[in-house]
Amino acid sequence: MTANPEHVRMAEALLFAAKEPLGELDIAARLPEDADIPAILDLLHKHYEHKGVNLVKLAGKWTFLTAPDLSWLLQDEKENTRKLSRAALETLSVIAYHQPITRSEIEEIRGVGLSRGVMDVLFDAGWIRPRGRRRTPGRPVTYGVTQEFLIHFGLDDIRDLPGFDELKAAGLLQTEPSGLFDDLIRGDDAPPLDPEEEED
Amino acid sequence: MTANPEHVRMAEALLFAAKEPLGELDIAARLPEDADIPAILDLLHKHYEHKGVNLVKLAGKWTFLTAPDLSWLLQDEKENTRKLSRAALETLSVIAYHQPITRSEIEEIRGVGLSRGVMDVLFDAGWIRPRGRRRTPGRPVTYGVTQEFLIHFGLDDIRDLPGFDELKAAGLLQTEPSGLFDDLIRGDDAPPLDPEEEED
Amino acid sequence: MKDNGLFNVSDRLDAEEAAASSGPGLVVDLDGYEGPLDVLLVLARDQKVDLLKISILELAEQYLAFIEEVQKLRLEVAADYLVMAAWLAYLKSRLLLPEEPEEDGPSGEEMAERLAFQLKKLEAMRTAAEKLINGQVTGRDRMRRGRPEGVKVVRHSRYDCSLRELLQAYAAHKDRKGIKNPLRLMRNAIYTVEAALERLERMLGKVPDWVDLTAYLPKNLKDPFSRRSAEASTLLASLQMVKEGQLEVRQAHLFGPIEVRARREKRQESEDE
Repeated sequence: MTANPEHVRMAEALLFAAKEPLGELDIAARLPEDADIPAILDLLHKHYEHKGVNLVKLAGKWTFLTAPDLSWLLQDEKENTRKLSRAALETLSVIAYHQPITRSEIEEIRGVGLSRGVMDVLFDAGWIRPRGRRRTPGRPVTYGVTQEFLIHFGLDDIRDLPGFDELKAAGLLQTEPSGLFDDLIRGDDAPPLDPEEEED
Repeated sequence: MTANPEHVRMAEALLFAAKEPLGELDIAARLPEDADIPAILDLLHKHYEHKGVNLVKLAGKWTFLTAPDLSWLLQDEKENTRKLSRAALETLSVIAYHQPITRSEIEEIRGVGLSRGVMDVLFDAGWIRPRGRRRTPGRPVTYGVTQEFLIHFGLDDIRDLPGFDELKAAGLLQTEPSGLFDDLIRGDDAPPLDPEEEED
Repeated sequence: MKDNGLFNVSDRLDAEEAAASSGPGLVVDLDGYEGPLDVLLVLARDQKVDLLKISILELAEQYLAFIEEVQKLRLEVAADYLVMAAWLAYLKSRLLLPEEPEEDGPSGEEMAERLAFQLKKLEAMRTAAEKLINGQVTGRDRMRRGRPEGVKVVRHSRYDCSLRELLQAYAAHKDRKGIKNPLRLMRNAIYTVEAALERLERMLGKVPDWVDLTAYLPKNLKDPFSRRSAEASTLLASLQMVKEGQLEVRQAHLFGPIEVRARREKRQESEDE
């Protein structure tokens, strides 16, 4: 550990003033060449570990955030913010779990048409972005979530989204999924399902 | 000094998260009743004194700002502030040092009429505000500077203006008209003005 | 009046000083000045003494010469410059002539002092403005936090939504829609009909007689969901193979075990393939 205290001060100021989380390369680019970035970040991380703000790594980048146990302090004046509509919330979750996904795939999954406003709201919130195009007829645009999405929801990686079983275990699913094979297994007289129907 | 470490963490989180400087009352309102706010602030102030980020008192309120010696490092984070014209900057200084001051007193000190645009720019920036009316014929409006002015220019109090005490001691901050060109312009003695101001 | 940049104040003053020191006769463009007091201040600086000690007489002469020069060049001179010229000419005469004791108003000396004081005040404000703008400006010299969470309003989330809400929305939606739209994340757990078919075809040749269908299930399925999926897919695969004439299937009694075996005539063929 050879973190020069002056370099630590610089990194601290940079991370504090930055409008976005900073990657180690971003910090290295602004500090003197001989600065030992990992040692500096390690030191800062440890230093702020038990403070009111912590230095945390989000989406592979570093930023100061209020200590999670103190977030309630900042909450009671959040009422100015708007709630997402149910449609927007559901669309956002579908995109997060299925990205990259096209508009028509979202509609297919949700079983309803997507009104223009819903995507606008999600774009406005800075949570979704166009990712590319499907190599299918019409080359439809695919969508995915943004880094801001990860930061907002405190995820380091999209793969950190809980899987289905975890959702169930966390009580987020009130009922068991209506089983795919229940009929088949319980009763012989049930009509066999066409497997192609389930695989979208 | 009886600053509870948990209270210190809470104040630290609040001050980091706040978008505007926080007054001691603002902080007290969110901390447990038994929190010793001055002791907490004193402790935080000392703790951050030599760091990349300092706890600073602006306009009587507290905020974290990057250390002044590191400004060279943070060129990219500079906020885009509108450049003030020389006339606007000079007018702003005259108002700050002489407040409360009327429009015609500003003109007298600067020796030139005040174009409408100048005051507009200062109002727009949120740096000046009407303070009241003079108890003189015509009851002219007086102007003063705002809290945002103090915050923007890094001042805790109006007395922290550069050279304020010396200028005041030298009598250079009086707003009484010099009566200089009266003989020529008005030809007769102007009625003696009562400099006392009436706060609306 | 010209609007010079906020940070150019000192440049501007330097330029004025340079111009002023090269003699008033050369500085004839009034556009650069903010009124007669501004001209006087620039001229006064030429004397390089404390403004309270300058020679107002000299200053008055300089100003009058300056205005005369401007007029010679037929440049338009605003009225206030001329008023100042008239006033200075008057002051000059008061200063030069012996004071008459019975005269009203302030003496020439007093007027000169007041003028010097007013110049001093203006200069003080110019210096102050410069110091103010060269001080520690918040957002320029000292930065605020770049991403404040906000105690009042949360800037980074104009739309408020917690992870829990997001997950709940997904789970609820999933629940509502049932299995018609399987989750992609479930697919790993699903034992597909294709996989069951492949496994059944591969293993069939190795077992000569009736065998419980469950024997063909993969052995490594711990998760009950995956196991049920495998059971169903294997049954579907067996029915498919019956349809293709590769397999025979029987069930001795209701809810009894389902047994399968390869059709004898087909066994040979499938081995050849």
